[in-house]
Amino acid sequence: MAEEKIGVYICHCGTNIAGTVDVEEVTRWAAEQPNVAIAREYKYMCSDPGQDLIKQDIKENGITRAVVAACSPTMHEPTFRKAAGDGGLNPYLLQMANIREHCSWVTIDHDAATEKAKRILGAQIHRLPLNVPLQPIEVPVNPNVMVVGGGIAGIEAALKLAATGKKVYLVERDPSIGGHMAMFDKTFPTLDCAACILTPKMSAAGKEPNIEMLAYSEVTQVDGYVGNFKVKVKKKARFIDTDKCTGCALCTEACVVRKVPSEFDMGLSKRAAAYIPFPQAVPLRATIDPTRCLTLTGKKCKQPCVAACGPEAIDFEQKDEELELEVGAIIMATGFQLWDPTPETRYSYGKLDNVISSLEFERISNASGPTGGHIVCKNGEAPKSVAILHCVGSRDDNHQEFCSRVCCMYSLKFAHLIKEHLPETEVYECYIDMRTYGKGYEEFYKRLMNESVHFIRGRAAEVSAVALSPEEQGELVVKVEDTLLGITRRLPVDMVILSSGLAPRADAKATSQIFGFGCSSNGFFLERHPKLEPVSTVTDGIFIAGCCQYPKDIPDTVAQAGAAAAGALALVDNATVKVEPTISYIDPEKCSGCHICVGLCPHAAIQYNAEKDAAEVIEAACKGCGVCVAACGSGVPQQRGYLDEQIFAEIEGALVV
Amino acid sequence: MKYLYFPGCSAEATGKAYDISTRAMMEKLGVELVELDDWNCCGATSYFSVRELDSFAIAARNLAIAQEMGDDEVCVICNACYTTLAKTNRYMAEDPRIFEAVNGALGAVGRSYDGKVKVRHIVDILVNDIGLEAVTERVSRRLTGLRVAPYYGCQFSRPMGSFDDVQLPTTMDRLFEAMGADVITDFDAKTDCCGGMMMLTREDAALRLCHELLTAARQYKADVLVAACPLCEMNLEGYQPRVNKTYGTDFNIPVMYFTQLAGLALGADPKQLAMEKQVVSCDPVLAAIPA
Amino acid sequence: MAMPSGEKIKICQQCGTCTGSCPTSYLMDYGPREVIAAFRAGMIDKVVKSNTIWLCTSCYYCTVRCPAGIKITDLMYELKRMAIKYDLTPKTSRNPAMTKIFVDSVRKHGRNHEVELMAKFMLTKDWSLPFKFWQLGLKLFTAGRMPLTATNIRGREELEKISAYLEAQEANAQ
Amino acid sequence: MTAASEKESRVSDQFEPRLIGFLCRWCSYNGADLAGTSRMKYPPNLVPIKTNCSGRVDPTHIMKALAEGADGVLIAGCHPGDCHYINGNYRTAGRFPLMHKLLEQLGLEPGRVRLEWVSAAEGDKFARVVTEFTEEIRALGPLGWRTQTDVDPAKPGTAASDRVEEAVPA
Repeated sequence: MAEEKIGVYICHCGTNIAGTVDVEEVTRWAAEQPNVAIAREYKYMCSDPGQDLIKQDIKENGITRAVVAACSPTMHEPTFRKAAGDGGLNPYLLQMANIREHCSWVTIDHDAATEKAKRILGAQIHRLPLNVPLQPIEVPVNPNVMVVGGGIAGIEAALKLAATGKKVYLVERDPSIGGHMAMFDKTFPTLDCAACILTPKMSAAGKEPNIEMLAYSEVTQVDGYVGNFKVKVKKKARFIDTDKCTGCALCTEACVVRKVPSEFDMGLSKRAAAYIPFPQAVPLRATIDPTRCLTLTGKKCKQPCVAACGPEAIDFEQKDEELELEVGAIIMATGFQLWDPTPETRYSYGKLDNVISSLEFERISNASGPTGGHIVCKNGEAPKSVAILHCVGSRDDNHQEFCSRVCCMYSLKFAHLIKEHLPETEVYECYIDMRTYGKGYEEFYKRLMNESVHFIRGRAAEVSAVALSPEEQGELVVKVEDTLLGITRRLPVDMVILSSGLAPRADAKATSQIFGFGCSSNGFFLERHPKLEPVSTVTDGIFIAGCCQYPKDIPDTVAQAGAAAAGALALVDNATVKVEPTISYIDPEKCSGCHICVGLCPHAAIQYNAEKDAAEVIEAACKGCGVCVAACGSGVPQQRGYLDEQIFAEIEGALVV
Repeated sequence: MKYLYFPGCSAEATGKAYDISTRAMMEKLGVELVELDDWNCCGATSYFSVRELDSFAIAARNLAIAQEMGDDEVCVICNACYTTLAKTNRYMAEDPRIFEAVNGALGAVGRSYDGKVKVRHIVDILVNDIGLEAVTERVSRRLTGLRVAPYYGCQFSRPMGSFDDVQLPTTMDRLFEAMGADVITDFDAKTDCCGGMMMLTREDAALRLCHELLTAARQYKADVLVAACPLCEMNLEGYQPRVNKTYGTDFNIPVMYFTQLAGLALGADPKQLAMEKQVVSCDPVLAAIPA
Repeated sequence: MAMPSGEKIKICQQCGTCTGSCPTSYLMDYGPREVIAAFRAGMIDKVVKSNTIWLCTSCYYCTVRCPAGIKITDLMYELKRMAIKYDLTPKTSRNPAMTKIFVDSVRKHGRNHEVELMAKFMLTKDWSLPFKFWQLGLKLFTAGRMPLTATNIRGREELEKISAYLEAQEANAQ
Repeated sequence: MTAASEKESRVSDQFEPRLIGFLCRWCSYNGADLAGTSRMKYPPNLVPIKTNCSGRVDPTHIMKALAEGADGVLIAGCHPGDCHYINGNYRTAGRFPLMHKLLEQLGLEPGRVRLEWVSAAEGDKFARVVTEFTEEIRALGPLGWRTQTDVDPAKPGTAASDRVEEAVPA
């Protein structure tokens, strides 16, 4: 190969690298390596002066290749490749050697770390001469955005994007948008009513011409790549012509099947088979439940709904529709599900009456809920005493290890609502630690103390119905150690509220696989970087917002939704986007036309060209996995940026020391 | 069907009826029980308090004998024995140092144990090996209308949880439902503690726990409490008069070994089941179920 | 042997689930939660001397419910061993004596002879017991639930050898 | 591996295996990054090489590594179902047994080449895998092909790489 002049730049990263790796030694060593013309060390290579070093060496010292030994390329490769470009070097002639995440941070012994740093760096030094200039592929960007999930996060993101004139597809699985927030009564700590602040946004989203609402729909398949996603959406049959339906709910009143547990009311009330989940639903359209409707389940029915429907909107023949949509960016806002307390058998949820989950209490305390906002036990009487048990399923190695962040606050909110409705009722909060981290939260906690709620520092041991004393007769008994007193107490109460944690949706994993990004070990969607890219995923063009990423309160969710919208906008507002040129190519001369690669390509990016009797790569479709390269017996397909000889050279370099 | 059988020390004294009824019940089911040769005390909780390895080693001696007798399973009827023996297995598997030490000790008496003998609770065998169908087929006296409160006690599935849920066991519920009884499946105290050995050392503490259990049984309108452990049975049944004396209560709740009630359903004669050995008479139970 | 789940003790969040679940904590000088707190504060001596460990019934509620997965029951055993080893058992508690009598009975016969156990325990610890128990004792006796003779297993000396061996091992280790 | 035990393994003059790890860019490379940001400690013996997908890893890469003096090779990719390229990792999994067969033909302990699924969230798993793998190869001892082989599997046409190509799934 021609004489190359390699510049090596080794970053101290303060003491992050230099604290463990002997940077001077590595620099000295690097200077002696083949083709290395210059080896420098610098405190912070990512700083402007650091980047200038590279630019200068290119301009003044004729550097033709460069390697930066510093942090992970996922962190700063773009930074340094840009610097190289600014210096007049093709960006792909610069490589990074990850001696921080993969070396200094994970190794204790300094000598060992220094040796490893040399190997990691050596691999890149050996590879560089074989690097060839590449041009990023510029592809057009589809300006439309898809938002998946119609809770407060999805609604907010969709509205923000629509306001910039972008077309937004808002996909919601349920018949109406609104998500969990629509089920809440009040919101902490300000206690403004959830409906009052949410419904305006819901109807705004419904009216917004730039938002195409796809309620009662689910994403089934995602193809393509940043700027050019092809999404299949299944629009489930409502058996209602939504153009004709006026949302008058006459079909609901007419329907003979009336005993379906209402999802929206957590099963505390019943709905008909033809239903509108709640009065403020958007879109305000009826849905016929195919699993309960007599006609749709093949039973006899006089179909009074049809008779009741003026505009003749009911259509039992309606079928699921499959839409194919093209968008440039996707925002995931699929939310959470409440951790089901049933497995925590010692709290007798589902076994004893009046042991209820937090979402059930949200509905009970809600003016539009099953009890009209009257806080009552199953027998219709107001509870004289209520225990609120914190950390149900949370901070527990047997269930969910993490803290769900919102439970302490919503539990305080419950206590307040109870005191507001029933001032005479005794309220006990059994907590491990009171976590009131947000704006105005600690003040709210103080306020509740003043409302003489009983705070017991201790995680409830069990909820029992066995009465050991007259005052326990017919009561639920909460057994808990008051750890501040060191005394175990038995609290006889009429109602127990289980403050369950927030859990990832049961199908979060499957969803993440459809869209092609990962989940964290706790099951929530994995962000690209926990601090600097909390709303991005590893897949360019796909963003996340709200509780699908991690439990968070409404303010944080709304803020994140805005951030995700901005991220998507920053992408789709451009005519084109540059994608990595590290894709495969096939030399028709060498190819024997054996078809192996054609069948193996995950993206059908290789097709067989009959007249050339050779396979050929469709560049637009190739995503650069390199499967074809590895599969070909004669090594004909090659992958730019990952040529065999480049990988071989890295191997050699990694083993010279 | 044939099982190696570890009766446990209580079976020779206060829990004699448990042993007798176990053999009778198994006979009715056509299952042969071969008593483990020259078995020794499992060590119970006391041994753990002296030297942990001692307790593992002497428990392992029994398992070693089972291995020598060429069997890979041993049937245990006492919750405490069950937990001690099963725990020995688990800890030997989890910690090679324990495995070494135990085998070193057994080596000193010319024995060895490979840790492969499965320790089985008799309830587990009844429901999961013999199976509810097979059992129900042989029921000749259904327990129709009898309100049975299955009392599992502590060490039935805690902490092992190998055949039933650690928090909420249900195996006995299913057994007696299959036998036609009106089982109190939501019996809230079913896994609470009876006080165990404490009955001798801190009677007040143990009596209080028994009082709570009997109170629960009454609240749930139980005709009979069934136990799967001689200690539980002894405390709840034998000491019932003392509970009454201490708390001024008038409990007279029959407490039976589950093998006695199951044996009854399988057509065994009360005598065969040593029901006359109970301190609290079982006659109400006999009266309650159609002959 | 290392302290059972000694590592886990570090992540105890002092939630009190153990003490709240404990059937006898109301009698204890320190509840299980406080025992772990004492551990972390380096005040083991306090809890070893306390009555706490002798009130543990080994019901394992704490162990299966602990959100940190601490094997609290095993911890109690470890503390009992310490207490016996360094003779720190509280004079007020009868359990240590019971433990000793039980183990002796097993060493002697190979099995626990309940009648002997009760008799010995009563005589050494509490003269009043026989009188408290005569009614029950009589019932049990007549029901054949209190055989006066103990079964002696053939392998009695095996148990002694086993204990002797382990004792020697422990001695060598120190 | 605890800090202490790693320290030991460094100061003592025991055999230090040289390992190459091919990490897929989307899952395993990020998993390794996470191990770093979480400051987990593991032995320094493995040098990572980034590929877009574990499916890119080709028997010749492994042969090359072993021939150049590596004592063991790790291939780490996304968990089944998580592949950024839909099913690239299935290709890897499918190819792996054949790689092993090949290695056995060459009289080499199969344990020297290991396949693992490490997601971007599994920093702890990455650290664990590298620790285990290092110890396993340490136990197997040096491979020492570098000194033995006169052929360079990297250059097509030479004996070694011919053998390789026979073994590639057709």
